[in-house]
Amino acid sequence: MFDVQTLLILIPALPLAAALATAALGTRLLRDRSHVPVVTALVLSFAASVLLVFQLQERIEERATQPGSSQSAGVEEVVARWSWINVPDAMPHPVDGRVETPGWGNFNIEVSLRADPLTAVMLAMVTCISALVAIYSIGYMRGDPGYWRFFAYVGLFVFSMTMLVSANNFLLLYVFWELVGLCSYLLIGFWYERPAAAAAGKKAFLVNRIGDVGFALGIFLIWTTFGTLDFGGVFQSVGQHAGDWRVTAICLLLLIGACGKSAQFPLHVWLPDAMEGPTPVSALIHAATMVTAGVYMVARCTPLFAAAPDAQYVVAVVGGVTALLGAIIAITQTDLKRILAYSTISHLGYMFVALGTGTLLGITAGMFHLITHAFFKALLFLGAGSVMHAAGGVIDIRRLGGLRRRMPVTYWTFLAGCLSIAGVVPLAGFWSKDAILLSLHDRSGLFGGGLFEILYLTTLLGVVLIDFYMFRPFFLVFHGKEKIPPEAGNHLHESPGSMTAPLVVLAFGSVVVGAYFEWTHGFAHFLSFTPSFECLAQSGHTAIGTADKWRVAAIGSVLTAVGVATAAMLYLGSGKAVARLARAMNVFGLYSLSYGKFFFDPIYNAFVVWPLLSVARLAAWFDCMAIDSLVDRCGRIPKLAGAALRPAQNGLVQFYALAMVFGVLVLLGIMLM
Amino acid sequence: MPDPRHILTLAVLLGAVGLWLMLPRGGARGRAVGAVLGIVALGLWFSQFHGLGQWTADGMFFVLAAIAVVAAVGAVTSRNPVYCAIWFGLSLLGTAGLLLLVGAQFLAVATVLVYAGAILVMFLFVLMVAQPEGKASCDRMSWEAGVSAAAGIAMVGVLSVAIGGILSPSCPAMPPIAPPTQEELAAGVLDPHQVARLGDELFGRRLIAVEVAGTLLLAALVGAAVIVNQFSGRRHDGQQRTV
Amino acid sequence: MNLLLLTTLFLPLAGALLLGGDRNWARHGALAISLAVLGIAVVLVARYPGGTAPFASTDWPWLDWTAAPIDVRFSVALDGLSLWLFALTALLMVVAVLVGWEAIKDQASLYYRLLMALETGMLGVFVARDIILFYVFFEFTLIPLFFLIGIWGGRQRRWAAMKFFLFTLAGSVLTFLGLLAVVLWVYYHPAPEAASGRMTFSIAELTAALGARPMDPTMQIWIFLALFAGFAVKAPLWPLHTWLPLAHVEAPTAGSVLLAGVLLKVGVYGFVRFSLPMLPQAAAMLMPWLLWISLAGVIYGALVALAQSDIKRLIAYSSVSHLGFCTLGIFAANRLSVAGGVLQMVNHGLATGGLFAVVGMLYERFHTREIADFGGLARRFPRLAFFTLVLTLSSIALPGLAGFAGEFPLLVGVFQRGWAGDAAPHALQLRAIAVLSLVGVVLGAWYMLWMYQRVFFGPERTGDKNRGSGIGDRGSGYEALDISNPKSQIPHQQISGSLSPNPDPRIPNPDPHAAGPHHFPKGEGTMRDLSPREICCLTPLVAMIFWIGLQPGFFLDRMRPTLDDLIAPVTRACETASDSPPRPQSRGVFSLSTIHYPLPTIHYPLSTTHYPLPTTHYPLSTIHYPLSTSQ
Amino acid sequence: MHPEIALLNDFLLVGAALFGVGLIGFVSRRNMIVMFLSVEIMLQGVSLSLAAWGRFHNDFGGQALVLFIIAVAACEAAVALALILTLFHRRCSLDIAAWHFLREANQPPFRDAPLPEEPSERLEPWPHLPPAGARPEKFGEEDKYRPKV
Repeated sequence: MFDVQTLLILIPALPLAAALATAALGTRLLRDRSHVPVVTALVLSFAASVLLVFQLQERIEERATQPGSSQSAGVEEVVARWSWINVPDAMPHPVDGRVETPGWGNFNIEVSLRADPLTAVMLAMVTCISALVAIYSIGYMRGDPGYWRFFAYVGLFVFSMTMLVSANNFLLLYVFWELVGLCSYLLIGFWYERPAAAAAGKKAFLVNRIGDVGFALGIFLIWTTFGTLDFGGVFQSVGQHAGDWRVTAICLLLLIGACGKSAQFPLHVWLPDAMEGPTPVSALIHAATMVTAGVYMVARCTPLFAAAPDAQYVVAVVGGVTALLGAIIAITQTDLKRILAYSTISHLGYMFVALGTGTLLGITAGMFHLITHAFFKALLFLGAGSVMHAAGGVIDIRRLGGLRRRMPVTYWTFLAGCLSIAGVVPLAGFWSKDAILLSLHDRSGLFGGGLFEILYLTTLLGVVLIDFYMFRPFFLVFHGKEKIPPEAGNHLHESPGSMTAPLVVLAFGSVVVGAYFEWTHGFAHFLSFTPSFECLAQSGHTAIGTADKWRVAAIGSVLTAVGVATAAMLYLGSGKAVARLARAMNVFGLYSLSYGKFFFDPIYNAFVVWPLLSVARLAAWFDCMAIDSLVDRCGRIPKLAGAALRPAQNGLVQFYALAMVFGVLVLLGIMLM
Repeated sequence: MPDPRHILTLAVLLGAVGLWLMLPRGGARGRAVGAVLGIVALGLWFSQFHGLGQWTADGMFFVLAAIAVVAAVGAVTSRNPVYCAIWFGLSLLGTAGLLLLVGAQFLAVATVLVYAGAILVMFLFVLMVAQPEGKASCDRMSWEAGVSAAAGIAMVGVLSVAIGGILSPSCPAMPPIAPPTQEELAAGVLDPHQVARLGDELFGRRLIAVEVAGTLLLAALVGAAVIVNQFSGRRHDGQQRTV
Repeated sequence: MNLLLLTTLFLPLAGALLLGGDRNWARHGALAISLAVLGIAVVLVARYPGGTAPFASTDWPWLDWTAAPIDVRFSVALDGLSLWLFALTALLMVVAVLVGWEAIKDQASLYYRLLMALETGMLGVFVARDIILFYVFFEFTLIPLFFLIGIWGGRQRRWAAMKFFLFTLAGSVLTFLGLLAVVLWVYYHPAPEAASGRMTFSIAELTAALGARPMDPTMQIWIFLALFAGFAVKAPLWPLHTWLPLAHVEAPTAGSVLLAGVLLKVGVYGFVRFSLPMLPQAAAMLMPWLLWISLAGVIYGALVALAQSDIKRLIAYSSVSHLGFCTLGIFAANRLSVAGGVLQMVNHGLATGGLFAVVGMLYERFHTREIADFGGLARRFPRLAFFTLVLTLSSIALPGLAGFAGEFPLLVGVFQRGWAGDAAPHALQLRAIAVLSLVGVVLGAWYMLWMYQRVFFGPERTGDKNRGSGIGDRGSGYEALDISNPKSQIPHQQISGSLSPNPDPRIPNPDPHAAGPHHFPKGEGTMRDLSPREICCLTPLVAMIFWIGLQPGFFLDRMRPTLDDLIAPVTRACETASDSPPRPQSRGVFSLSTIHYPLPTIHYPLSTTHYPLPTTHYPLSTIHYPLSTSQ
Repeated sequence: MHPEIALLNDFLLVGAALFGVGLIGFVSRRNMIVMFLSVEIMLQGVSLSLAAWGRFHNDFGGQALVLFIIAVAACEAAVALALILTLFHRRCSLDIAAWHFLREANQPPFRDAPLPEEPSERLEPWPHLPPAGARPEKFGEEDKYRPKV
């Protein structure tokens, strides 16, 4: 019964059905039980996606046992539901001799899903995290008037995310790309009474839309270059367009879309503001699922990126810059959720760097980090949520302190998350970070390695910064003397069971997942069977020596230890050391630069928002004063013409008689000529 | 013999200046000089006439024409409206004479009888009734005397050029209509019983026109009565209202 | 079938003549009639066979005197292009009647009779297959709307009605001249085989004749410009759009719903029905200019909308922007863009019609349209917020809703026109246009969401008129963009002019407390959320939006055969234009040399047509002097 | 030159002269009655020409038309003079310029040139006729007739 096709449809259908049910019955019937349909749907769909993974695993083993079939033949299954738009041969055949893909020119968009290892992995991650977050938010959102609305939006979000991940053509990808943006808009602005939340929602949507413009232009260029928008058609015919400038342009445009969605360097300003939304939202959307859509899209389009090496360089550079930028800003922030937001930006930067290497090892490392990051970042966010929940909405780390004894579960799970993100040996973070470092080290050896050498070093610096900016809030909030903010009232106690359970599960996940995947080599092996990664497999290169592996791992661990130690030394002790360090850094303005978040918001305001608004006001003035008055003046022409003839009536009878005589004379004159 | 056109234009110009001088221009002097110029212009103008052959007819014609035109000028230029009316009467007599000369006997009598007798008298009555106290300013001034004089005389000049041009044999466009011979005239317009013939004509072919003229007169009568009664109720307040 | 079509035309006309009596009887009658027309429209749509043959056509001789060669026929029919606009009109009519249900109190029967007359005009325009009939309906729609705006409008209603009427009329006169020129040209240059003696006015025959024997390009350009004048005013293209915001702001809710929903489409419909098929070479040569104007409309409309402080005026300018998109698609003249353009027209009708209905409902409750007076409505009006959200998202082309289904193929088509293989003569400009058109999408999202945020989100406004709400980001200290339209603030006497807009002092201001500080009474009766009437007013629109969003194929398949025929000549003209060696691109992007200037070689088109009148010459000079012999 | 044509020529010229003089009178004089009188002169000019043409064409039509002109002139005189009387009573002045206010709103009013002061004689009252049927008072010294009309 559970063959791949039904599973593929079931996974998105369940959350959609739950969302619609909650929306319809939420206000009247379900009221405070409106979490039931969504949570059950998410758990079921998680189970379905795990089944899907196993189905694909079986198919891979079948493929491996059959002799003769080339190992690289990827496993994929396409389910076409109904045709959205079908405009046959909408485009004239290419003139300048470019080769034509089969089915060129018919703009035939079907709502079709595909299942291959990459999708299966993403589906599993998305559904797992969303199920846990849904359970967590039962406790967190209790008593909120919009309770049912929250779960309806979460259901809608998971539906769009699962469809996005399993879409089979670029247009469908774009459709759910924007739908996910819509859900994030709705969820960020969930408490719409707060103007900050509403403004943050709008800002998120607009910045995403700017990214989507790039994405749309990329899709248009794909359409005019390949004549079809279907993944299969495009990736097969990429080979013939290796050197073409269009492919590079496509890749760069897609990258802009990815930056918009995954909050990379130029378009990252919306993610910190998105923290205005409820914390489960931040955990689900702005840590694990939606922001990784960009990474998924770059991974999905690897054949395109492979055909355009310089685009890969750009991806790597953007990733590197963002990673460093996020890390530096995160150090000086005082709001725990903002720290986690910038840490997410930084980690996404690492994923982009990994994808930028363009080798199978790099891409699988990137995806591996995506999975592990989803776990421990969700864990950290939910931990922060539970602290916020307990402390009556205060999240400023300077006003909290020494909550260790009052919130033991949150403390230990938060510790596990911090260790994992820092990359301490047995935990998941270590393995994925190590994989990225390895892929970078390996890539720097290959052609054009210089750039990657620098990126390798910056990543190492990043490792230190991660430990520092994660353990700083950890020590401030949980250790030191107890500081309870007045908003918490006198009863600051551990969060209820429904909130701590997901924390524990996630903690377990972020500890075990990495090790499990690493030792069974399952993840990389499983992913390599994605059809779109075939082009990478051919460029086979020597396996990495075990010596390199150990060396890279050692360097990573040492730096982690250094980071943790400095954080402990500074923040466990008195605050004097911190003040002195801050003053020292501020000598050349680094501190204010970092604290002011590199002043991106004021820059964008001054160079983008304000000029546009003033142009708009000028246009409005121009419209009223120039064009409108021009039209009114045309209306006045008859009046002016009339005024020209008025003097003839001057009231003198004899003047009129004389005029008549003059007329007669003229007529006589003409007749006599 | 200078070109007839130059004489004509000279006559016209002199006539214009003369008339301008004679028109009432608010006490401006020069009426006499105007009169002299007018007479000279008239003389020059008459020189353009082609005589009728016998000197007696010519004489009669020129005298009557002179009377008509001079009286008309007098009617137009005199200060006192009553004098205008009387000059007009003289002009009517001159015209009646000319009509007789042409052979329209009934017309001449009708003009004198109806025109001079009835209409002129009615003018005098109205003048008497509508007589503002003291010297009315409107009689001592005229509006744009120069321009109107020029326009009027220009009209005369153009018409006379047209008449001269058309009737002269050299005019190509004029179809050669044979002027009526004396016999035809005697049988036609100058028939001794021409008045009876005129009567036949009027009540023969043009009966409808005569009836219409009759009703027109009736309508005018009723109209005049209504208009005049309109304000009869208000007493004449007698103050002198300025312009 | 054709009987059904005729009933849809004449039923409202009968309603217009007979609906009388008191307000209740009139509005229920109007609702019944519009529902009947909607029912028939649904049947017609269901029965539509697709293909290019006109469906449910009626063809009666109308003005064909035996002597004159004129052959004007009352011929109406549905085809791919007009099918959906016809259905949209029927649907919006029901919405319009429902929207004004409570608001219109004075002279209600006259109001509903004018609405019925307007419906006949609107339906007629889309189904007319004869030029004169088209023009009759084209003008017929103006009159009822003039009175609707003039009597039940806002403060500057008289000036708005006058301006709207004269502006459109001036344009349509030029259009009529252009159409007549076409008819005359075809009459005097009959295609070799179809030399019927009669001067045909039917659109199909004219298109066929011009297809067989096209006009010479210079003439085509002149006639295209004539047609352009009228249609550009109606579909507000950039420089000629100034009547739209005024007419919309001052029109009563039903008036602006119909004006935005249907009447703006008549202009674009005219372009597709007349300009493209009949004057292909002109369309091909003028394409860059037309695209620049449409693009200007898109970006300019969006920018000005961004600076508005009155909701209705903002939505009016958004209509300018969206119609700019439609014409962008139409003038790009390839399969995808025209299909997208026509579908976008339908979507715009649904979305903007709905938005105007919502603004009407807000106006009924708060008697103000200033965005600054609203705030945090979502809490007390959740249903209104939901409906407005769907309408707003559809108008900013969010995927899954109608806006996206129309806009995406349109943008792909425009992009394809510029970047696809064939090196069009002015490729550089087309490529620039294709890229810039996406700016409109971003700006669109900005002003709509910003409006939605200021009206529905944020703290619940207590009616005080503080205008300090932050711009864009949190409290960036940037003073709010409260530039309310300078024109409405200038005391009217200053704007002297024949169209002087001073509101008639005698008529008391219809809503006395509009001007005063608005009080946002708590919990009082009128402050309920949407009433059932208002819900069933908006639900059909939202349902259609979802249907078109999820299943656009259904709509596009029915349109495609007709649209293919209509734009085939233009695509051929573009190919021939691109085959001929592209003119040397002289200095600058906007080189005028790309369009060879028709002026010097202009021989006045009408001079070649010798008029059928007998040649009487009245030269004055040879008149015989009246003294000639007269018997 | 055929005598008939000469006769026609002369008569037409005289007609034209009368017409021109009448025209000048109508356009220049300010007194309404005199203006009307000049119109009558113009009519005379025309009737003279008509008579001449009637004779030239040997047709009574010309004379008939002159008769009709006389009829029309009579009617016209009646109605016009009645109108002039009403105008006079309305403004107490026969001056046509009194009616210059019937002009366009933005036109300047008509200003007369200043008249030199006429040596004003003493105004004698007009003889006062007592209403019919009443015995006239005794004639006083001052009830003399006005010396000059």
